[in-house]
This record gives sequence, structure tokens and C-alpha cells, in this order.
Amino acid sequence: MTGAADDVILSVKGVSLAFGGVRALTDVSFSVRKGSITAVIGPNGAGKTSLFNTISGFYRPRAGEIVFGGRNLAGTAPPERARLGLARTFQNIALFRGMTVLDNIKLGRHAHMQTGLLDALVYRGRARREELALRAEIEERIIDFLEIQHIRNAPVATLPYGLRKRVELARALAMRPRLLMLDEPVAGMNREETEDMARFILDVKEEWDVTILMVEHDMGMVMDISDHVVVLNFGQVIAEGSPATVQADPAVIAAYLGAGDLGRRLSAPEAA
Amino acid sequence: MDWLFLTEVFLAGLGAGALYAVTGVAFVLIYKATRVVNLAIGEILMLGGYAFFGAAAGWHLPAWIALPVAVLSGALVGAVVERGLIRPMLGESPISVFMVTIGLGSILAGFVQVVWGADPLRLPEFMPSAPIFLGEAYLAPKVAYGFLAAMLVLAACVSALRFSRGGVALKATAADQGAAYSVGIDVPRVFSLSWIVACAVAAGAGVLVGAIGGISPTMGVFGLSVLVVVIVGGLDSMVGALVGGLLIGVVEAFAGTFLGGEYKFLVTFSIMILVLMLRPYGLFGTHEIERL
Amino acid sequence: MRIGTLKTSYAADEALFDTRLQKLLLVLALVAAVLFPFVASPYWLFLACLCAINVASATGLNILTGYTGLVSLGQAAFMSVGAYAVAVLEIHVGTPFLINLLAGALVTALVGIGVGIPSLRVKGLYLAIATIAASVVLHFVFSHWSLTGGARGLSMPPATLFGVALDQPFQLYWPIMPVTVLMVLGAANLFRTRIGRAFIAIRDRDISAEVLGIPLLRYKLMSFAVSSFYAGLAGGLWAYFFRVVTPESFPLVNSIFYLAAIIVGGMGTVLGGILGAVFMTMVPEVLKFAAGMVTPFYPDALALLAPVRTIVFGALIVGFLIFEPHGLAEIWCRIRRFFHLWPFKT
Amino acid sequence: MTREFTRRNVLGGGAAMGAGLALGIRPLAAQGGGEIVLGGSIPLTGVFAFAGVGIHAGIQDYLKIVNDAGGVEGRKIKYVAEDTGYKVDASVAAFNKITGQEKVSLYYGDSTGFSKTINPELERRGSMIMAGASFASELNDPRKYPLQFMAGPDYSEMFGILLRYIAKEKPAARLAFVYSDTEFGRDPIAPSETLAKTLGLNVVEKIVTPPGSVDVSTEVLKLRRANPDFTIFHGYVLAPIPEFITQARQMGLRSKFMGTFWSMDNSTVQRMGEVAEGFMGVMPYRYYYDSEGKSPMLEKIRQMRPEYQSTAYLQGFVTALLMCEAVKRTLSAGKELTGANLKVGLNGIKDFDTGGLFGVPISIPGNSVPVGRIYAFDGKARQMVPASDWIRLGA
Repeated sequence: MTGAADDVILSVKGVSLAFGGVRALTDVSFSVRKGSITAVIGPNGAGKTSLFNTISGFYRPRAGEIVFGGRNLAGTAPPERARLGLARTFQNIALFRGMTVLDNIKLGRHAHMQTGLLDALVYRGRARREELALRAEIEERIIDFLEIQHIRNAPVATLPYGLRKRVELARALAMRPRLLMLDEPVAGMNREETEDMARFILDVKEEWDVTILMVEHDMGMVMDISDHVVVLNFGQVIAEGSPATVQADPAVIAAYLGAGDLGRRLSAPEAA
Repeated sequence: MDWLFLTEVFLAGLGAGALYAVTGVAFVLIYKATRVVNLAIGEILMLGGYAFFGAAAGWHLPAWIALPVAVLSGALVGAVVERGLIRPMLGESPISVFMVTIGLGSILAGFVQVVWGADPLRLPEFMPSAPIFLGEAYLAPKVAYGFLAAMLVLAACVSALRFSRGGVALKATAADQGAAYSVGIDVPRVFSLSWIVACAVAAGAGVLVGAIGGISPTMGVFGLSVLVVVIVGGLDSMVGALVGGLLIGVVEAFAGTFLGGEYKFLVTFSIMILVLMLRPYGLFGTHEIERL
Repeated sequence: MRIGTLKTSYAADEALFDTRLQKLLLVLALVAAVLFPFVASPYWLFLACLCAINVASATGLNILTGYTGLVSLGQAAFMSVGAYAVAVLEIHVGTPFLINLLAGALVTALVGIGVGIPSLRVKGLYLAIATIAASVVLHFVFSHWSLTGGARGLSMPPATLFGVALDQPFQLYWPIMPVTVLMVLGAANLFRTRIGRAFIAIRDRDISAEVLGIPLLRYKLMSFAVSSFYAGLAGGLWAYFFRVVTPESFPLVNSIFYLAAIIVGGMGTVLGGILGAVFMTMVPEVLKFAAGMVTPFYPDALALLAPVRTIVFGALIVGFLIFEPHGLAEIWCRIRRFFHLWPFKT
Repeated sequence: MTREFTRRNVLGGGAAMGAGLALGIRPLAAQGGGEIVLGGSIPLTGVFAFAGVGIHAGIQDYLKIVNDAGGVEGRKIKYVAEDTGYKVDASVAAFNKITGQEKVSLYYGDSTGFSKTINPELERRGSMIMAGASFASELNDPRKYPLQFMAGPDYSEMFGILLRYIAKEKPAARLAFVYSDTEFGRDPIAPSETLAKTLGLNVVEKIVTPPGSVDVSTEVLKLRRANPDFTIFHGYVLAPIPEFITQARQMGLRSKFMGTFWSMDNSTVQRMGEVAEGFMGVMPYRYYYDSEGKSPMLEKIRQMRPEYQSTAYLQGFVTALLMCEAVKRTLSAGKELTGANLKVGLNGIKDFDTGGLFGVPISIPGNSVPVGRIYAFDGKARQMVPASDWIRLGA
């Protein structure tokens, strides 16, 4: 299941996390293989977002370690993790409302740029070259790819929900990620938007050669596009494997039974 | 060391601190209910002093009528300000609301100058002037009566908060606005009430401060010391305002005595910086307010 | 009406002034700025210099408060650092004008970094209050340090630049205006690059800024440094302009003035800092003029109308926050949009 | 940038007029035999507004008297003032505005800071003399500030007058100085300590209060420990003097309390209430209500304004009077109205009768008029009444 070491881009080993006395994650272990789409699922409150925040570096785990691209991330601050190629989106969209779409996307490249303060004030030489190169790349690779040409100069605050999600994805892509973490990329979207997003995610994997780790509630989508599924419940991994294996796992069905329609969706993905 | 002298300095500090404490409580009341940092509290205090002056010296009313006039005018200002300036800012960033109160301070300072002129004025005497001795230690009567009045107001505030319906509503609102709404508390009314009561208290404090030091359009500087008090005590803690007020009063007294008057601000603001660095929520404040 | 603009390169689209009309206006403004000293009276020159100094300082505060979201009530205190540094250098060391200005600004930037250190620990209003405390401490230092002349402050001789004594608004205009223009351009440039974007990111949502690879403390301190560098430079110009620096030259009210300027002008836009500073500098003059007009009919107007200025000052802050929170810059943009579409849509 | 860049070389008169009008600027006043302009940066608002309002009225009234009588040597004096809020930058702005619009020969400045700032400019222009609300000792130096003067003694001289009085009343008396932590407050302290020593007086305590502080309980405790015979306040107007005295009296302190010019206004002292009784201080002028001796000027003031006028009013009035006298002496000597000539005219004032405003004939050897008198408040009359003869320093 864990595969050869050089095939693994991220491995979470025995991670535990607690807030005060409340255990959020207990001994969580799993691996993400390079070039795969791995989904983390589980009922509400299972600890999925806590897991993401731990990988991003916001929470320091009480025990265990996280290894990314062969490097142990312990003691690495979030900005440094970004530089290493760890990109993510947020469940409730963390775009900068005061900026245009273009500026939001440009922000993604921050960690990989060199411009210093003095260059910036003068805007000649390196600063100018770097900014123009960035603009060209964003236009040609990201904006075209995600089909958001028409909104590039719009302030983010004016955009509808679905488009904002797409802009957030664009920004994450600008980070030149090696691992892209998506926190509920299609939550709250209608069917058409969901299908668009699924297509983008698959394209990202194929064309950009990016590994994807996502948290998602939409079982239909998870089962359609994931290569590997990790199921969390009460902060523990209760199952993992291919979509088909996980779907058939009795522990998983039991965990979802109480969750009403989620359980139904799990057992009948086509209906989702 | 001369213990009598030290005692006297200490008592004088407590007296001044009591006035800080009362104004601090007014500040905290507003903060607790509405999460507004009201930098105009010094100017509202000033307005109270001027209202008393207007009633007592202008209309020649006796002090026992002029005092309620001052307090009521404070309440009125509180009501108008809450309705006219603060409520439209609901949902805006705390910083914008903070700036609104700065603007308000400027408006009030200009207003008293238009009405009463720029001269410093003195309030008519209304407190007994027989000197007070605690044992051998001298206590300036105004400071002593100011202290007593301040303590009474503080006690009234604390018991009102604890026992009255309005107090409970305010606490509920402070704890969780949404939840307070859902149990049927009229949150906007709580907002109004907190401003009204706080401004009334500040105006009353203004009469005491004015009685001691006179009134002038620059009297709002008092608000800066109050700011130190509530930061040290904790923005959302009544007890913090009380302890912080007395503490800062005493510290100022000793700094003034042993270092010189010019060191008062330096010392109290240094304490504030220290508190900000080590315990940003203050000695008695709630942790989460740090995220403000 | 303006017909849609067609751009042929990203460089053109990234330019600060992208339309032909804008470029034309810019050239006109520059020509006007060069010709202005030759036609204006000393009074108008004085005001122009004062506006320029205030624009420089307000732009600095805008970087910190408007763009990075760190509220500071210490801008005037930072200016006093620059002013004192320049005065001390001019009087005791005698280094040249431009070097003094630069040194004063650098010293102020260092002080700004020191004041900014609590910004990792405290946020928002707490930070604003910490900057008040810093102002108090700086005021104490300046009024008790023998080097800064204590309560009397320092009086300094006029600077000389290329052998000309800078003792009149006319002469002072020539360094002050270009320096301010450069500072404003620098600020505008800053927000075309990754550093400026990082500032805005910190303002809008500082947690997700970290995920994008922006180290918060470093950028917050950088913002403090740039902002106080601007304040220090403005303070240095102020010192050369008035040639006296006392502890009372930069009271807390002045810090509020600059905050008010960026609120009225528009937080987080370079144009806002300019418009706000000019507007707030001119308001008292306009009121004075109005009082002067009324004086023949009402001799006490000057005395009675004067406190009104304090009221208007406060009312502007309150009014803009409630009714026009994006300030004059937003009004200006509305006017522009109107003319873009005029006369097809009104 | 070269010297040719100075404005006058570049602009032709017509261009200036056109551009000036376009910018809303009035053309320069006609020169020659026309009006003489007295400009003023007057603190009509701000912390010094109580004085500014009186000064403003005083200057206006004196000029009205002069102009109604046909002006100085046939030339009217025009008063152009701007409010400054007692802020240096606003004062300088007002100065630039007024001097940009008028040909100013006389100027009233509102603060020490302003005077220090603008003096180099005065010398550069060489066209006017200046006086003002500041009696700062530093300004009383004709070599450093050749075009400046003040219509009374400087703060150190005020202390000098008080100390001389004290030395006579009670040799070897114990003194306390109470002053505010401002430039104004600190001004006379150091030289006065030295002077006290030479007069055989003991300065036993110096108490600094932060500006704007109202609660003085601890300071009074310090004062009681020092137990002085005389306490001199400086750098205040009213607060916190009354509370200081009240508490000191309650503690049984026997000290006498004194003030300097800006806290000597009769209505201000009245506002101290009961504790005003016996409050003393130094005043260079007669009070508005003073009917002792002959004072035709006070008569005129009382005719123009039947209600009490403040000491600030008198200060403005006297300043305008001395300025006009300097103009008169300059013009009658047939000299041009330049700053230097005006100052010579001013310094030519010797044993001059100010219409009874100063109680004795005055001379202005340098930048100040070192004359004053001790007044004490009489509670029954509710007035400041003379407590000493006129004291002339250096005489």
C-alpha cells in the first residue's frame, strides 16, 4: 500500500494532534504517491481539516512526523513549506477580496520570486523583468487553462462562488506546487460547476504533473477521480485503499450510517 | 523613609486612581457590549464637566440638580452617538469604528469651544472643603469625596451588571451575540443601553475630575491615561478597570513624587507596553480578545 | 468618452499609467508642477510644500495602514525622529542636505522596526495603542535629551543645495516636490511587485498569506520600515522647511491627522494618500478663507468660526467612514467611470 | 538650480497679476504712502486661545484709536490676522500667507517656537519687526534676534522682579518653583535659580507637572515637605494652580503663592474662587479697572469696551501701541520702514509715557521692557491690587 519510498511524495506517520484535552487526530498514517489523486473522506468533525492544517504547518502535531519529498517537515514554518512545493486551497475560500483575480494569482508565485525591496520601489531591471515574466506565464498557462480570461481584472469580491473556487485553484497552481491540497474543492457547487472542477483537477494532474491530495464530501466525485482514498473517523484512519475497496469496507459504511444521506451517497455513488 | 509621607502619596494615588477606574469601567462597558474601543471617552468626560458648569454656573442651579443634568446630558450624548455614529458602522472593521470615535472626540472638543470658549474654567465648589485626616495622613477632601463617589458608582455598576436584567442581557451579548439574539435578547437595545450608561458614568466622572482640576477643551487628554488603565486591566474586565485604575493612579503618584511629574506618562505607558508584550489581553481580560 | 483601449503587450497592461489620456494628464501635471513656483505667491508655494510633505507622510502611513492593515497612531512621532535626526546632523555634523535626509529616514526606519516588533504579538487596535505608547516614549526622549535640545528643541540654519540657501518656499519647493513625487512613484511601484502584494495579503487574511509562502513577521516589519522611512523623510523635509524642531512640533493630533488623511483619501490606494493629504491640508485654509470673507460683516468671525475647524476635522473623519469608506479615491474613480461611458450611459 | 532662479527675476509684473488672479490671489497692496500693515499669527483656537482672543481684540482696538485719529504720520495701519491654533506650522503658514499678500512692516507672532522659526526669515527680508505672545528669555537677545521685541519683561525678568520683591519682603526666604513640563514652563527656571542664590534666597523645591495634568495631590505633598515661604507658578494659565493652593492651605501650608504674566488676568484669578485671596504675581501693565493715577489710554479702553478686558487684551493693545510708536519715530526721522530702522525707532523709546498703561515711563534698551509690579488679589474688592511699587530691572 505504501509503495516504494521514491514513489511517495508525502507520508504522514503516526501523527497525533490534540487541542487541550480534545483529541483531533490519533496516530494517523498514510502516504500519497507521486502523480496520484488521493482523497481524504470522513464524516463531519472527523479531523480532515485539522489534518490539512497540520500538513500546512499551522498546528504542531503532538506526536508523529510528516515527510514531504523526502524531507521531514518538523520545525518548518508554513511559508517555508510553500517554498518546498506544498500548495493548498481552503474550505471557505481564502482569496484576498481587495485584490483583482490577476493579483490573487500572482500572489501564488510569491515564494519563488527574487525581487527585493529596493528593486520593488524602483521597478526597473529585475523587478520589472520578473513581474512581466510572471504575467506572461500566468496568462498563458493558468488563465487560459482555467478559462478565466474574462474576469482577470475583476475584484475577487464581485465574483460568484464557483468562479472564486476556480481562482483559488489558479493561485495554488501559480505556486508551482508539487503537491496540491484541495479542501472541499466542489463544496456548494451545482452539478455543472462540479463537473468542470473535476475536469480541471484531472487536467492539473495530467498536464501539470502535480500530485493531488483532497478533502471532499461529494462522494460521486471522489469515487470518479481518486486513485486512492483515506477514510478518517474521530481522528483515526479507519480504512484506506482504492475507491472500490473503501466503498465495500464495513467499517466505513458503519461510520457513515449515522450520517444519513452521506451514507446513502456512499453506497450509491451514481445517484449523487 | 518617611512612612507618613508615603502613606499620603499612596492615598492621593488611590484617589486619582478611583477616577481612572470609573472612567475605565465606562470604557469597558462599551467594549464588552459592542466591541467598540471608544477613544472619545475622555471627551465625553469633558462634556460632563462642561454640562455641570453650564447648569451650575450658567443657569445658577444648585449642585444637586446640576450633577444629574451633567449625567443626563452624558446619557443623551451616548444615545445619540450610538444611534447616529456607531450603529451605521455595525459590521465594519473595528479599526474603522475606532477611527469614528477619534473623529467624535474632535467634534466634541470643538463643540465645547464654540459654546463655552477656549478658556480653562473652574467648576463652582460643591463638595465640603474641610480637610480630611486619616490618622495623621492628610487627604485632599475633593480627592477623598471623589474616591467615595467613584467607589459608589463602581459598586452600582457591578451590582447592576450582576443582578439586573439589563446586566444579564449585556453579559449574554458580550459572551455570544448570536446566541443572545436567539434567546430573545434585544441586542441593539443592549448596545444602546451600554452606550447610554457608559457615557452617563463618564460624564459623572467628568464632574469629579473637573471639580479637582478645572475644565478646559484639552481635558480629553484624561482619556489617554484611561486607555492605559483598560489595556493594563483588560479591555473586557470590570475588575480589570478597577484594579488597573487604582494601580495606575498609585504608580503615577509615586512616579510623580520620586522621579518628577514629567515621568508620569513615561512610566505608565512603559507599563502598558510591557503588558502588551507579555499579556496583551491585560491582567484580567479574556484571552481571545487578543485577536482583535 | 473613451473608446476601449487595446494593448499589445503585458508590459503595456502592467504600466502605471495605461491610457493615453492618463499619460497626457501626467505630462500636464508635471509641467504645471514645474511652472507653479514661477507664478504662485509665497503663500501658495508654502501650501504646496506643506501638501507635498504631508503627501509623503500620508503615503507612508498608507503603506502600513491602508495596504498592510497595521494601524499606526505613531506617524507624527516617526516624523519627529526624522526631523530631529536631520536637525542634529545639520547642526552638529554639517553633512550635506540630501545625505542628512537619507540618514534621517534610515534612522527612522530602524526605530519603526523596533516599534513594529510587537506587531507579531498584538494585532489591530492593540497595535495602534502600542504605537501611541511609542509616541509617548519618543516625546519624552526628545524633550529630555540634551542632544535634541530638551524642551526648547533645535533651531537650524537653512540647508544649502548647490550653493543656494534653501530658506524660502520657492527654493525649498525644488527639493521637496521631486522627493515627494519619487516617494509616491516608489509606493506605486511597490504595489506592482510581489512585496506590495504580500503586504495586501497580510492585510486581507494573514493566515492564508503564510500558506502562500509569505513570512508574516518579516513582511510586517518590512512594512513598518518602509512606512517609517517615508515618515522620516517627510519629517526631515519638515525640519528643513520650518527650521525648528521642538517636542511639541509633532503631537499625537498630527498622527490622527495623517490617519484621517488616508481615511478621507482612501485607504489602500496611492491616489487616496495624495488626495487625502492635500484635502486635509487645504481644509483649514478654506475655512480660514471663509472666515475672512465673513469678517467684514461679522468682525468676530475669525475668533468664533475657528473652533469650527476642529469640528469639521472630526466630522470629515466620521462622515467619510460612514458614508464614503473608500474615500476620495473612490469618488474620483466613479467620476472617471462616468466619463468613460458618457454620453452613452449616464 | 542657480541663483538666477529667484522668483523676482523670472516673473514680470503682468504675468504675476494674471497668474495671481487665476489662483485667487489678491494683488499686492499698493506701496509707498499707503497703508502700513500689521500682520498677525494669532492663536484664536487651541490651548492658547483664551489669550489669542484678547490679543486680537486689543490690537484691533488700538489700531482703531490710531486710525480714527488719522493714522501714524497720516498713514493708516491695517491689521491682517490669521488663526493658528497655537501650532508652529500653522503660524508659519499664516505668516507666509499674509506676507505674500501684503507688504507687512509689523508682525505679531503667537509662540516662542514660531518666533524662533521666523526670525532668520525676518532678517533675510529685513522689512519688518516682530513682537508676540512669547516672553521667552531666549528671545530677549538683540544680537541673536535683532528684529524681535516683547511688550514687557521676559519670563526670567518676571522671575527677577518677583525674587527682588521677595528678597526685600523676607530675606533668605525659602522658595519653591512649580512649573509645567513645556518649553514655556522650563524657560526661566535655571537662570532664576542662580539669581535666587545671588539674592540670598533658597530654592528648596522644584516641581514639574506634566502638561494637561489635573490631579496635583502628590505634588502638593511634595510641596508640604519642602515647606516654602513663597511658591512661584510658571507655565500655567489657571489649572492646576487653584487646586494646588486649596490643598496646600488645607494642609496648613503658610506659603504665599505667585504667578507670572499669563496667569495674572483678573477674571482668571477670580475664577480660583476662595483661594484667590492673596494670590500674587507680576504684571507689567495697569489693570483695566485701575483708576489710580492718570491713564488716558485706560480711559479710552473703558469707553470703547465698558466690560472688563483681560491682561491678554492689554498685551495686544500695548504691543500695537509700541509698534506704532516705532513706526512714528521711524517715519518722523524721515527713514524708510525697514526692519532695522523700525528697531532703531523702537529702541529710541526712552522714558516714554504709554498713556498710563505701564505705571511708569518706559525705555526699551533691548528686546524687552523690564518693568513690572507685584499685584495681590484682594478678595473683598475681587480685584488684583498693587502690592509693591513699580520695579524696574537694571535701574
